[in-house]
Amino acid sequence: MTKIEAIIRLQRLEDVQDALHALDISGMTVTEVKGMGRSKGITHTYRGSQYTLSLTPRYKLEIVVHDHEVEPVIAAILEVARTGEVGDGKIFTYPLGDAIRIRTGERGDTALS
Amino acid sequence: MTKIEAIIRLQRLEDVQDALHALDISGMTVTEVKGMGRSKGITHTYRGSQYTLSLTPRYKLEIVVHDHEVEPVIAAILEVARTGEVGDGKIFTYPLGDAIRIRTGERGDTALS
Amino acid sequence: MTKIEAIIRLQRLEDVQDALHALDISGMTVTEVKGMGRSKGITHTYRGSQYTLSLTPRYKLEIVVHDHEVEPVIAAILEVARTGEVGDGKIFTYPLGDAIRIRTGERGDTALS
Amino acid sequence: MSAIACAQGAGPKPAAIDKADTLWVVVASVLVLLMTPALALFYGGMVRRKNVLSTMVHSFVMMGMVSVVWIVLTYSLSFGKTSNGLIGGLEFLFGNGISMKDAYPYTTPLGTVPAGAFMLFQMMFAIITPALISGAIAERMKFSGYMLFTTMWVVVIYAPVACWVWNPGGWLSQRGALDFAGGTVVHLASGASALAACIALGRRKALEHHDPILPNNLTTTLLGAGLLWVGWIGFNAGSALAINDIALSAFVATHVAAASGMLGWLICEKLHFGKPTALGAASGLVAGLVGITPAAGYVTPMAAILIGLVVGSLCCFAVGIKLKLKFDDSLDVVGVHGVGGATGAILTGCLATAVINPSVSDSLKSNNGRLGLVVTQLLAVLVVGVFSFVGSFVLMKLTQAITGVRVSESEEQAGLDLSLHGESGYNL
Amino acid sequence: MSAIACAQGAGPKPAAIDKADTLWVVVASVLVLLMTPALALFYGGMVRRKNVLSTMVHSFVMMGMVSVVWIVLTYSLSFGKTSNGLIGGLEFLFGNGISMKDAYPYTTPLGTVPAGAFMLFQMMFAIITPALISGAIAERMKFSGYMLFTTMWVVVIYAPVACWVWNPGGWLSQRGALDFAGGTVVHLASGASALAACIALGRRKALEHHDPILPNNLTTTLLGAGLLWVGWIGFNAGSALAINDIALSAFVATHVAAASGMLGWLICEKLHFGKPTALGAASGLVAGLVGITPAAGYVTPMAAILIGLVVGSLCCFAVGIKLKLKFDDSLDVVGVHGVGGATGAILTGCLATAVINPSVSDSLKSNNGRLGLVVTQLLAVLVVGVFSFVGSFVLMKLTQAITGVRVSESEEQAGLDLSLHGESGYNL
Amino acid sequence: MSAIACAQGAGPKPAAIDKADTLWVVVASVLVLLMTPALALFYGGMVRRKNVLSTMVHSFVMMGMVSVVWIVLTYSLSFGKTSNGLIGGLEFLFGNGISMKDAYPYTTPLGTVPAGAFMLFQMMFAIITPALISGAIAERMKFSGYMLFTTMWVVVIYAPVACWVWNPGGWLSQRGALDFAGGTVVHLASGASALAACIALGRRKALEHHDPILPNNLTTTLLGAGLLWVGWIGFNAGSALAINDIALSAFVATHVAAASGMLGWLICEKLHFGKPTALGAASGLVAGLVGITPAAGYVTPMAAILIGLVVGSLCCFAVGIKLKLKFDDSLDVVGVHGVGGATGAILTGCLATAVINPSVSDSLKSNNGRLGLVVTQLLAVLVVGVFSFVGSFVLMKLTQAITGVRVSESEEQAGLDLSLHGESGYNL
Ligand SMILES: Nc1ncnc2c1ncn2[C@@H]1O[C@H](COP(=O)(O)OP(=O)(O)O)[C@@H](O)[C@H]1O
Ligand SMILES: Nc1ncnc2c1ncn2[C@@H]1O[C@H](COP(=O)(O)OP(=O)(O)O)[C@@H](O)[C@H]1O
Ligand SMILES: Nc1ncnc2c1ncn2[C@@H]1O[C@H](COP(=O)(O)OP(=O)(O)O)[C@@H](O)[C@H]1O
Repeated sequence: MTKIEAIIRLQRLEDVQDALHALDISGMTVTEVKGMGRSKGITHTYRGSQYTLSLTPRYKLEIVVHDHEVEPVIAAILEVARTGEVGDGKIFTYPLGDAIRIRTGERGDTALS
Repeated sequence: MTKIEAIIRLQRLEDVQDALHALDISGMTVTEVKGMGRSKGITHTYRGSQYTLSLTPRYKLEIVVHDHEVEPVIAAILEVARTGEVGDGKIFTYPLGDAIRIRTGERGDTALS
Repeated sequence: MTKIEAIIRLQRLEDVQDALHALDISGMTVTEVKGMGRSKGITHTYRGSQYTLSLTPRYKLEIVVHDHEVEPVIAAILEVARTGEVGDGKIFTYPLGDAIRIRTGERGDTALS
Repeated sequence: MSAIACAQGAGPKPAAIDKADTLWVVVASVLVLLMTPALALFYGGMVRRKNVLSTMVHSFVMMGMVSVVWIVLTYSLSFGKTSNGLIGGLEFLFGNGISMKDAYPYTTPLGTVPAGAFMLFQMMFAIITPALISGAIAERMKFSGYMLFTTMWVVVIYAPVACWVWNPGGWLSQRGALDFAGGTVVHLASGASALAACIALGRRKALEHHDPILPNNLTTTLLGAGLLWVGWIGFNAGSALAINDIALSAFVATHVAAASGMLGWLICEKLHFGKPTALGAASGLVAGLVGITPAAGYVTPMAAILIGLVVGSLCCFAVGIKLKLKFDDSLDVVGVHGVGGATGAILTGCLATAVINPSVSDSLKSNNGRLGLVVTQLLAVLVVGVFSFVGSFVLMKLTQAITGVRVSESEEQAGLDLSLHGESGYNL
Repeated sequence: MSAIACAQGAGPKPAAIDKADTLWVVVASVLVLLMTPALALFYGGMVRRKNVLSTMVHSFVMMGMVSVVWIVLTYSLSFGKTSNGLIGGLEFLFGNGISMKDAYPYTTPLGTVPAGAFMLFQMMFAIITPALISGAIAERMKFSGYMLFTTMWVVVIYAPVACWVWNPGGWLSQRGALDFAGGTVVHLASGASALAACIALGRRKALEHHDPILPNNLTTTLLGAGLLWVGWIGFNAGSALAINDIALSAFVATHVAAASGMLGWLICEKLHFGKPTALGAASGLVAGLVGITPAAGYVTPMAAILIGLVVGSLCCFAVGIKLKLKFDDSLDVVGVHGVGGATGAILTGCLATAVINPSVSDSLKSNNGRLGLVVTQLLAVLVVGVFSFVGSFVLMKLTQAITGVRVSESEEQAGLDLSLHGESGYNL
Repeated sequence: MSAIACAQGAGPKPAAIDKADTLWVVVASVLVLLMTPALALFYGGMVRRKNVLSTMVHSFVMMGMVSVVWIVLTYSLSFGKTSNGLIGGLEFLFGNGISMKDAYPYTTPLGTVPAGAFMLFQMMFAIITPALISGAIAERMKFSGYMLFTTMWVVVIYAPVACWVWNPGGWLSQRGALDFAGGTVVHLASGASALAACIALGRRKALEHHDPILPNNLTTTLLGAGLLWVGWIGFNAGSALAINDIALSAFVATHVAAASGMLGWLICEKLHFGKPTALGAASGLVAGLVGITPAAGYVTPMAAILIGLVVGSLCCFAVGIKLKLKFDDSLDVVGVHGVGGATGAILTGCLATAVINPSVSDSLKSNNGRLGLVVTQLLAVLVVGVFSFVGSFVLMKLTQAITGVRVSESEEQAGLDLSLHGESGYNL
């Protein structure tokens, strides 16, 4: 099992959800995060002063999948989350130790399905 | 060392905290997240229109523990976070590279105790 | 590649950002989290009743770096995030499977630079 | 003695409608109207995030329900001609016979404002009183149950009490009990009813689990408190029913009592708990306003400051009673309106002076002096308190039998906003 | 027949300035002034978080722009002497000739309040009307385009319509059409213009993507609704332009219609959708207020309750029309102000009674009875509706040609607060 | 010349209490009362989340403290009979001798409102003035220090300045200086004191660390600004102390100056910084209101629009001064109230006209014409500014010695809400 962690633009969330459903992936955890990267940040005006916040809002998606699903999921995210402009985000993958479904106590791959 | 990541229902947080204290686990990091899973989501009414938000609020707990603590902690979470209905959440475990306590610079297992 | 996860005090964020820039690390993802640890929590007064919230607000920083950058980054965080009082937080490191830049599809180390 | 009567005591016997007096009652009605949205904010800010809308709706929906019931039925029950001093007649049903040109007919001598303006002013009081109770049952009551309970309440509890105290023929009014602007009718009645209602309803589940129950937005509560202060000027000074020296005295007294109520609460907090709080400032000013309500047009500015200080500090401690007695009065209606209203009513008996309001000398005379007056005030407190408590308890049981009173445990956990109304206060 | 005229019909012919009447118009002006910030809250709470400031600014900036334009130009166009009944003269340009001591000169008999007070009162109406429209174009209109459109709108649409209906020489006023406080001028005109504006502007991108569009803060919306109710008392009862029986009747009618509007909407929601909502309570009270606006000083309390119930329930369904017809009226200006204003105007024709307001008998007479009056009301609705719709559509096209009307897709996605104003509503 | 005096200049010499005038002063007092909660919102929304309650409490607690101090002591110091023109006598201590029936005794001819109403109206001014200062010291001052400083301030600074300008025997009043509603007493005095206070207190730590300091909730600030506008009508038009032509002129002037102040600020922002902001709209309207305060009852509508435009645009740039001069005036009290108040006072000298207010001709005469009047205005500005600045600086030093003025660095970092009050504004 592998955790896929994708940091994406706010407005791409619905599209990614749809893409995952198409792949029959139904589990995901979403976190509101702030990202520092190469994009230039957001400029706030406050009585004439201007503050540029280097941190821009992003969603972090965490999707734990069976190993054979990793590449299709990455491909799907790449397709719908890309705008081509700086700030599209990153995908990271991590090896998992174990997975347990709390409701049933099932462990391992069966906990995901 | 292992990171235990548990995604639980909002109302189970206090109970899990108590259970962890009983096991003498004092460190944990909690994040408000939104989960997509098999539970049906929340229906909002807005002037007659109804929107079902597929993402439901959950807490994500991250608990880094010594390896021998992994199973007791999982068992404790399973016990108190379970309602038996769809949406109870998942537990994932991950191998850790290293742990460092910022205050002292201690590394490895001693950073946790 | 390695993910460095640092849980720090709120007021240290700007300093850590500066320190990372000095090391030429430009990517980072920040999450608002609540930490349970050894620090005593925050006391709220509500019409004479006092509630101590055991969870205190913290920032969680996630920084994915090339392996040779791990130690310099840890050293930098240790330096600027330390106050010496209980509650300074922790740093954890995790091995990474892969990294992909969404904008270009680049994978592995080149996705980070 | 009712506010209507005192207004008359204030000057030469008036006979004709006075436009300035009328305008003052109209303006005061608008100010009191503002108090119910203000209460919605005051209460709404104090509950947990997941119940903010349900709590605010409790106040707002009283503006809907009571306004209609008032003009259809309860105005007549409160202010129709009463033979027994217990309940008014039915001559004003469906708004009939409420003149927009002539004064309310049953006071001697006649007032200077049209009956329609008087009816409006009183309507605003009838709206806010049951809304006050809602603070005690917040975060766990069914909406249907709340609607049924409050509808019965305004007919069965509020109308009689208003008749007793404010109808010129009401039995407490006849005994010379002093209640300038509603210390007993509004605050004590709602406080005692709140106690009955929250006992009947039971405690919130979160209390058993020792979950912290923290206010979702104290800026909202502060705003509500500020608007309550503003509206309360109309509530109290408007109760003079004329723009005269008594209205001015009531304004001064109301204002300085709110001020000293705030100071009293803050000082107690500082001394006793270590830190003065923003919620303490808001609560203290409301307590001061509650305390001065029965006294407003009868006392000197210095007496008003004293009332504010006493009631403000007392309520700061009274809100702790529920922790010991284990009833769950969510937003401290008992500790503030019950305790504050009763204290204010008794202090009115002690401090009312004919220097400010000539009608006080009548009350003193008919009660054989100061002690007799204080006893009468105590009697009014007791009767109104017991009647409201018992009556509300019965109404809650009745409601339970008809619609049920309490949401399910899972609805309570999910929050009433989503489970009862399908909404969420904030989507930030 | 205009509000001015009805005020006169109400009593013995007045000749001199009356201080109490003047004060009432001043106070009512302050109350109506409060309605625009209230509207900013009402609307602001309903949009998505990223557009809350841009939506609130739409209302606030009308307080800036219209106030200046009104005194410089449009007051004269609305209330200057009109020969043709279509548009006023230019004698009051730049505030010239508006007396602070003598009455507005063109009514017979003269009113009892100085022209300056009348001008202020009317100014507040002129401010809120274009602000109402902003609800339809929220979350996607350019700020420069909004400024240009609304500036032209108050000159080209509002001033003529106000002249027709409220100028004593206006052609609809002359025909005996009844509009006590602005059912056609304010609500129908803004509702019809809103429809034109949102059609011209197109739908929000989020609708195509089926993104949920949820209100950012309904506590703000509830507060706005509460303050609107308070301000509306000034709007309607102030339209009597005197503190008299008609003002009181208007106050009662306005208040109970708001109440029953709320109940009507909540009952429909409960029956039809399963849950009564907080936003429903807020929307229903506003709908009730819209519906009673043309009728306020002409109907009995029971008729007012009926109007509130009818309009409240009707609007509860009317806000669904946009989903079928696919126009994107963001905050339901058409469904509430358009439908509510038209319905209220027609119901006014049906329910207005000389018992409440003697001037109704003149209107009935000049229209050859009830049916004729209803036809005249329908005519007024039609003419004002069509004129506003067509005019606004043309103005939107003109604006598009000059400044553009719509933000770019990426600005819309980022939110108007950041992209147009460089700010964010909340940094919590 | 004081507002009291001008009110007298307005018509035939009045001798008896007038109910409509009294009611207007009562209503205006309620409106000004509303301004302090409004200020709490205006300021509260602009600070960082962690300081929102402490900032709001700064305003609220003035409603508590000043109200009591005013009636006990400072009303007498301000408006007691003054022999030297510097400070009033002690005859009104503890509220003694303030009649609810007869007029304030020291004006010739007597006013038409009871002294009690006048005292209330003035009390509301005394409450908001020190609350204004709190904007400059937000986010870092000790609460105990704040209480001590403001208590001394209202006695040592406010009372004398109010006496000089508004007591009929005050020396500036005697010299014919024009200040209709408090340009010098309220705005300049608070602005100059704010400068002294924030210099004495030092800069916020976050500024050294270049942390962005962003407003926690601009919807709160907008609401505050809207309510300030509404309340300010009472502030300025109420200063006529009668419902007459001057009150109406003041209403018109106040309203259009707020409008043009908003436009002025927005235009400058658009031209200079690229984007008009919501906070700019709010700030601009407040600046316009500040600027018109001394001028309100003396100028034509067109002059008022001019004052609004000038002050609105000026303040848009003036708030930048602090960045260059490195004083930390958290919420721009100096840039808005100091600069706006001074500019307004001087423009009053330039634009006041006897066409609007006959008393202006007296002032022109006693100052030997327009130039003399402007010089007198400059003198008033200078004297009040220097006195307030120096006095406040000394009081801050005194406070520092007694209770301390500044919280610890860790308290500042944790936020004043938690560290001083044990609360958090939002638990969302
Ligand atoms: N090294 C990294 N570690 C963690 N998060 C990162 C890293 N690099 C980028 N991110 C996240 O990805 C987001 C987008 O990255 P950015 O550099 O702006 O765009 P791009 O990948 O198109 O160059 C950032 O806002 C941040 O949240
Ligand atoms: N594959 C997954 N990857 C990441 N998070 C998941 C995954 N599956 C479930 N979750 C998280 O667990 C929560 C509960 O899962 P759900 O499927 O609703 O319940 P159950 O495990 O009882 O079937 C989800 O809301 C989501 O946050
Ligand atoms: N075992 C752990 N697992 C996950 N997070 C932890 C763990 N221990 C500490 N933390 C995080 O680190 C923060 C600081 O830890 P704390 O124990 O208070 O300080 P210190 O490390 O100085 O003893 C906590 O608030 C929590 O967020």
